[in-house]
Amino acid sequence: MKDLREHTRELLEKGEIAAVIGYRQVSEMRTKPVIVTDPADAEHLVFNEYCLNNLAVYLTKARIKALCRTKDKTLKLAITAKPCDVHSIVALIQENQIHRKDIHIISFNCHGVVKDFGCEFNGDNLASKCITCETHKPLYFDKIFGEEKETPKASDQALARIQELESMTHKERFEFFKGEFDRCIKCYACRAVCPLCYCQRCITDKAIPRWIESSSHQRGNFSWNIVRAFHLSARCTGCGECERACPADIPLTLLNRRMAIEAKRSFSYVSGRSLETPTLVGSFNEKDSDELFM
Amino acid sequence: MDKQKWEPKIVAFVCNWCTYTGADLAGTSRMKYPANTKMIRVMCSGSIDPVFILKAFERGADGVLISGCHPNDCHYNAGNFHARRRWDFFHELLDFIGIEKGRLQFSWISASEGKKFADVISKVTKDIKALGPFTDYQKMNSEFTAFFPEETAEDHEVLNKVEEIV
Amino acid sequence: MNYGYFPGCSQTGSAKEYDISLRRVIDKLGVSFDEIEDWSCCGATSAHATNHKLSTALAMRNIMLAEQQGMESIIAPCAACYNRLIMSQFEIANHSGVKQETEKLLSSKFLKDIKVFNVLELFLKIGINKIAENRKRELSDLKVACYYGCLLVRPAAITKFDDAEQPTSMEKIVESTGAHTIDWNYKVECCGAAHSIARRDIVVDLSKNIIDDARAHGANVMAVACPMCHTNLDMRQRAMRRKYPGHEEFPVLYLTELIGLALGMNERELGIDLHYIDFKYADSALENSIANKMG
Amino acid sequence: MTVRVLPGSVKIFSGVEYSTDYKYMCSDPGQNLIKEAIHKYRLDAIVVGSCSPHMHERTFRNAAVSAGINPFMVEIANLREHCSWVHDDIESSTHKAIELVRMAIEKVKRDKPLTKINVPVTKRVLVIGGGIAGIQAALDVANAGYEVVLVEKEPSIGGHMSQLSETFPTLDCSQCILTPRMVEVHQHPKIKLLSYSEVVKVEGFIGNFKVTIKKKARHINEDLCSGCGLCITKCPIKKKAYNSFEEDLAFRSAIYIPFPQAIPNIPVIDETVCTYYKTGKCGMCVKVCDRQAIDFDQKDTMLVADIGAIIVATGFKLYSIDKKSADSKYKGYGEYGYGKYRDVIDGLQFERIASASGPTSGEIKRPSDGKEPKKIAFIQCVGSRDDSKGISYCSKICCMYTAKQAMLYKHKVHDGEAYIFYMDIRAGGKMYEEFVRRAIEEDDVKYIRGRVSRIYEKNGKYIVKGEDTIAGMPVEIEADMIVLATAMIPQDNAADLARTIGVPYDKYGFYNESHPKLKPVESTTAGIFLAGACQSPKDIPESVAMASAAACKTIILLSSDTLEREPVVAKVNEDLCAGCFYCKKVCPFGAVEVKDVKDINGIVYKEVAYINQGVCQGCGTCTATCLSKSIELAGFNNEEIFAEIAAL
Repeated sequence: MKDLREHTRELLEKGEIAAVIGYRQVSEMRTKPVIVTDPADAEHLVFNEYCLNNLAVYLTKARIKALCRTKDKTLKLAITAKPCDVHSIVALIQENQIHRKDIHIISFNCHGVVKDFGCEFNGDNLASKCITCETHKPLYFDKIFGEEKETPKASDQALARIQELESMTHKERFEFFKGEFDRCIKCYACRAVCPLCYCQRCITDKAIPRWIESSSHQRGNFSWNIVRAFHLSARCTGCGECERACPADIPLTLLNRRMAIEAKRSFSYVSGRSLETPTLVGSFNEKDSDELFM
Repeated sequence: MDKQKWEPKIVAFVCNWCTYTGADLAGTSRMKYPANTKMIRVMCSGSIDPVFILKAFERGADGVLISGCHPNDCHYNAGNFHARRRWDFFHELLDFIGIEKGRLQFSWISASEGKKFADVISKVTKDIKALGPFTDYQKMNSEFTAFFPEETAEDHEVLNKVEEIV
Repeated sequence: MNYGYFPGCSQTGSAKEYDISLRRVIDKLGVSFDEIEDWSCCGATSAHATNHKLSTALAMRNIMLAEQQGMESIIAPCAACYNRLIMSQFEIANHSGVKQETEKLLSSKFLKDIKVFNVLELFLKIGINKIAENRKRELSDLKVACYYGCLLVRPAAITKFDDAEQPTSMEKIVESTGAHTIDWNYKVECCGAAHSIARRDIVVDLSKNIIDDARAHGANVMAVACPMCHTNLDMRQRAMRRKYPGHEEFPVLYLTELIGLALGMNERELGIDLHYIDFKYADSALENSIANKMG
Repeated sequence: MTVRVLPGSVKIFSGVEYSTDYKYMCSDPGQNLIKEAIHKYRLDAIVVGSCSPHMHERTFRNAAVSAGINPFMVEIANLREHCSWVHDDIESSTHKAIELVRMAIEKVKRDKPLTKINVPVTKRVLVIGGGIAGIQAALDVANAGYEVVLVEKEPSIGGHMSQLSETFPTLDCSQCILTPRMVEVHQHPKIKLLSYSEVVKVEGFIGNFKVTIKKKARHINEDLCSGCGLCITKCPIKKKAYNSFEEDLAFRSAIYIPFPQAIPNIPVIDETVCTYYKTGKCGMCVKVCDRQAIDFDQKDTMLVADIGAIIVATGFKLYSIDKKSADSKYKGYGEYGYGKYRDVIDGLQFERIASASGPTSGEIKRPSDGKEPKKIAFIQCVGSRDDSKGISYCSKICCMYTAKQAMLYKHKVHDGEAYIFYMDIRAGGKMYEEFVRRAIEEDDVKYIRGRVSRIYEKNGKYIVKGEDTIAGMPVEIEADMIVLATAMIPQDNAADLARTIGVPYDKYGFYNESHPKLKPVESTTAGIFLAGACQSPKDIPESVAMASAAACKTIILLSSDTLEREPVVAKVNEDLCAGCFYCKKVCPFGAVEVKDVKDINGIVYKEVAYINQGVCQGCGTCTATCLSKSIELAGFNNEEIFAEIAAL
């Protein structure tokens, strides 16, 4: 913790970075995102099992980008990112939203975070993405802190849920999702927290023509959730922020995870893992399966 | 609606160069196929947005067919390769959400495959008939939702009047 | 590799010596295998000609037994058995519905991929240098015509082993015994196969062509890896002489017998004395020394 | 379907001012009906329910233009090919027709007037491939007064035609008719010949290509070399490399020119066999060259050329049947023993043997022992028309060249016997059938209809086992030499080159024409034309005709200073573009560029996509990929398609 604070203070003092996007502790088992621009504020920065937010979402915000632009040069932006958040950053770099040279990634050896604020850190309360996590060390970073620790063991209930759904009939699944989507109030919190939902104008806000039925009746909720999941397929890095933010507790990661499984199964692709691999969307292989086509 | 009389409504999004031309050939060769399918011509199968399919379902389509040039035969070299990846995901997604795979079908039909075009349309029509009306989707909202601000429900009803004229 | 041995009908009768020599040779090379328990007909000949389902089910039954007995691969020395087994596997994998149907007939499911080896594949897998290392005799005075026949390498798309028209794998194995091989023309021509019984006249002509070409290219012995080929080429030589009085006897050996000779075994041990055409090779001095040792 | 109810039915749709029917709307009176209605009812958009837009869209658009309406405000409802001709039931087809018209009405209501796009044209043509097709195309274009860059990957131009002995059906000497053309190319002031060079990159678009060409190192300074050939005669390496021009029937030295009439007449050093590159010693060629033209250190160089149009004439190669290629995409024909028996040769090898400049000086001799074959067998369709082992298509020229080769053989070996195994004789062409008849009747070539199952050697002869399907009998022929008419397939790197230059190709690797009947020399990429056997198997007259046609199309293109293009192109809404550049990734034509958006201080605050309208071909793949729907394809924009869906 001391290292992290010293490191960022030094960077801010030297004037190499415009700001640090980080976490600050607000109570014992709760943190919140903070943007530090004053070196003196670096002492608030923390990193622990309660740093739930994926801060990559802030990298594309216009107001934060504006902090970096000065008359004569562009300053870097520092971000504290869990190894899984680095996947989002990789995806953002691949999608040209930020340039690698413009950011300073401070990452950590991570052994998981809790599923929600206020929970004790143990196997029962592990966030579901941490259960299957294979990157306890960040794939890309400029500075790394923290020691390697064992992740508590837990069972992959999300996958079990997907398998359970897949064994149902279409009708049953349709009814299941109808029930889940029924609670959607179109607040778009899922969109707001998603690092990859950086569009200046979301497709759902496009009114002429009306792409997605904007009222929150059943069919409108279907179209929004289908399109959201589709737009994130092969892009979503699985941070799970959408589901955490959803006030109606819609299991959005089920859809995201199912699409990620498809990307892995049919194209051996996992999003946000490598800056060198071309993105799955936007590339093709002549030998891709032709099974779908008559 | 009388189940006996129910005829499926099918939309085909087809590329200008291969499938549309293949359909022209089916016509020139006087091949017969059911009249349930209406075609929307686009330049390339790569330009078909999955939302089009949802919109078609909203407007009462019981099934959708997407068709373009065979791989390596694309007028634009690679449009269909991109389309193939896109549809793979969208199809899996619809399936997972509970929409039968048969509602959305895909084919490659070249400009010279008039016979194949007729066969595919017949097959899709048969499949959709077997699946029955797609009321699951349509019934979720009984209200008319306009695509454009000036569009009204009455505009849409005009077709029923035409039926009477015919 | 856990081998299962599928002898097939010929190995227990007309090709007994093939069975004997194979077992002896493999043993000498330090490879162990278990005979598939309760094996049955491979589905060749009549089943394959009259009832397709039955022939596939018969073949798959043996593969299923191997799977259930914990074997990972099967040695099928008879080329016809080998061909039926891999053809059935191919149909199961590639033709829709065949798998389900066959599973239903056998009331069991195929779970694993069992690899079927013919003898050529087997020796290549064991390693030809192993034969060379264990060689007791140099068969350098033998000029061998390697005869493949039809079933070992065809259909090429399914056997996926050697060139279907110009195969060379048997030559590699034979050369490891110290014998010479000859380049000749009839190595994949038809011997007459199952016509042996019904249309002997055809078989006599076809098989004689093969023997004549081998002889014309300087061979003094022929190597085969199929009981049917051996029957036609060995047993029918008497009929050849009746039809073509000038016909001279020409020895035809199983590949395994040839290897067995190189590994130091004698004709009796290998069953060569069961052939219609005599072949005496074993060096009596060496034989004596072996006998002394054993004595 | 009942046409007469249509005008009344569609009249009730909102926005329809006038509707009528006429039997021949595309005729002059029909078009006049449209024009009159436009004037009378002050119409601003037209829907025509007629045949396919591929037939008469242009006709109706022109009619609209002459009445003062933008041509893109015309939509066609395809009521013939897609409705009346394919549905028997009157009621349902009439209903469908009304719906199709309604969809077109809804679309046309959202259509926007568009204007054609003008792009400038660079008046220089790139011809890829220096065989007869490339030579012909280059000469035609150059003679029209335009500059030509001719790129040939081999050290000399001439292609396969330079290897041939005599040509069918006239039996005139191939070299004699080709060589003057090669010289003309060399001397033409408008043609820049780049031999031993390859195209490595093509950027840009019709009228404005930027082409990168790799000039491979010959290790000879071309400006200094006089072509005297002394280096070649003195080269101590004589028998280490097969002469590929002689189809491996002879050897060549390490420094060589492919054949005596080569253009340019400048040698190449083969690094793989040259002693200097192995040991650093020798240098015999340097010693004998009094012009100091040998340059061992020469490196490959890259040239960039601005090009307006490209003619692709990369030709073919013969199906490889030797053991080397047995595990390649095309399986070998082991039963014919090619590569095993030296006297089993392919068609091009026979051409070299029959050629007066070939390894046997034109005398028919067996490669194995140099004896004159008294009995020769030709086998047609080796690889061709063979779904199980080879390729499905007919190579087209083999019937003719086999007849020619049999005839040449008979002319040179008077007491010889020639047999031809064939499947069918396909001799369509001027004087072709007569030529084959001449082979049969005058030269007594024996044609056997049937396939050959196996060839093997016996006592220095080759036994050809086959079937005579007319007699219904197996046949066996004892021949001294066998010629296999192997299939024509695309060049080895055809698919790679297609991807480099951006033309589609079929499953075999032949390049696709834009329309099989009406646009046979245009590729589907604007500004790129095809000539010769790279498109499909062809003989010389066809290749030359196609080359001249491609040249003509190119000349038409270059004859104007700017190009008019259909305005069906994509456009980005820069305010909304989030700059993810998925559009750039999916664009098959590289039409998407990165554009900086600057704030008031001139600082770049975002990058957006910009579509170069000259490059964009209008496929719309970007529009579907764009997540925020910030790209629209003019003529097929999302509003228009939504309107069609709405009208379902």
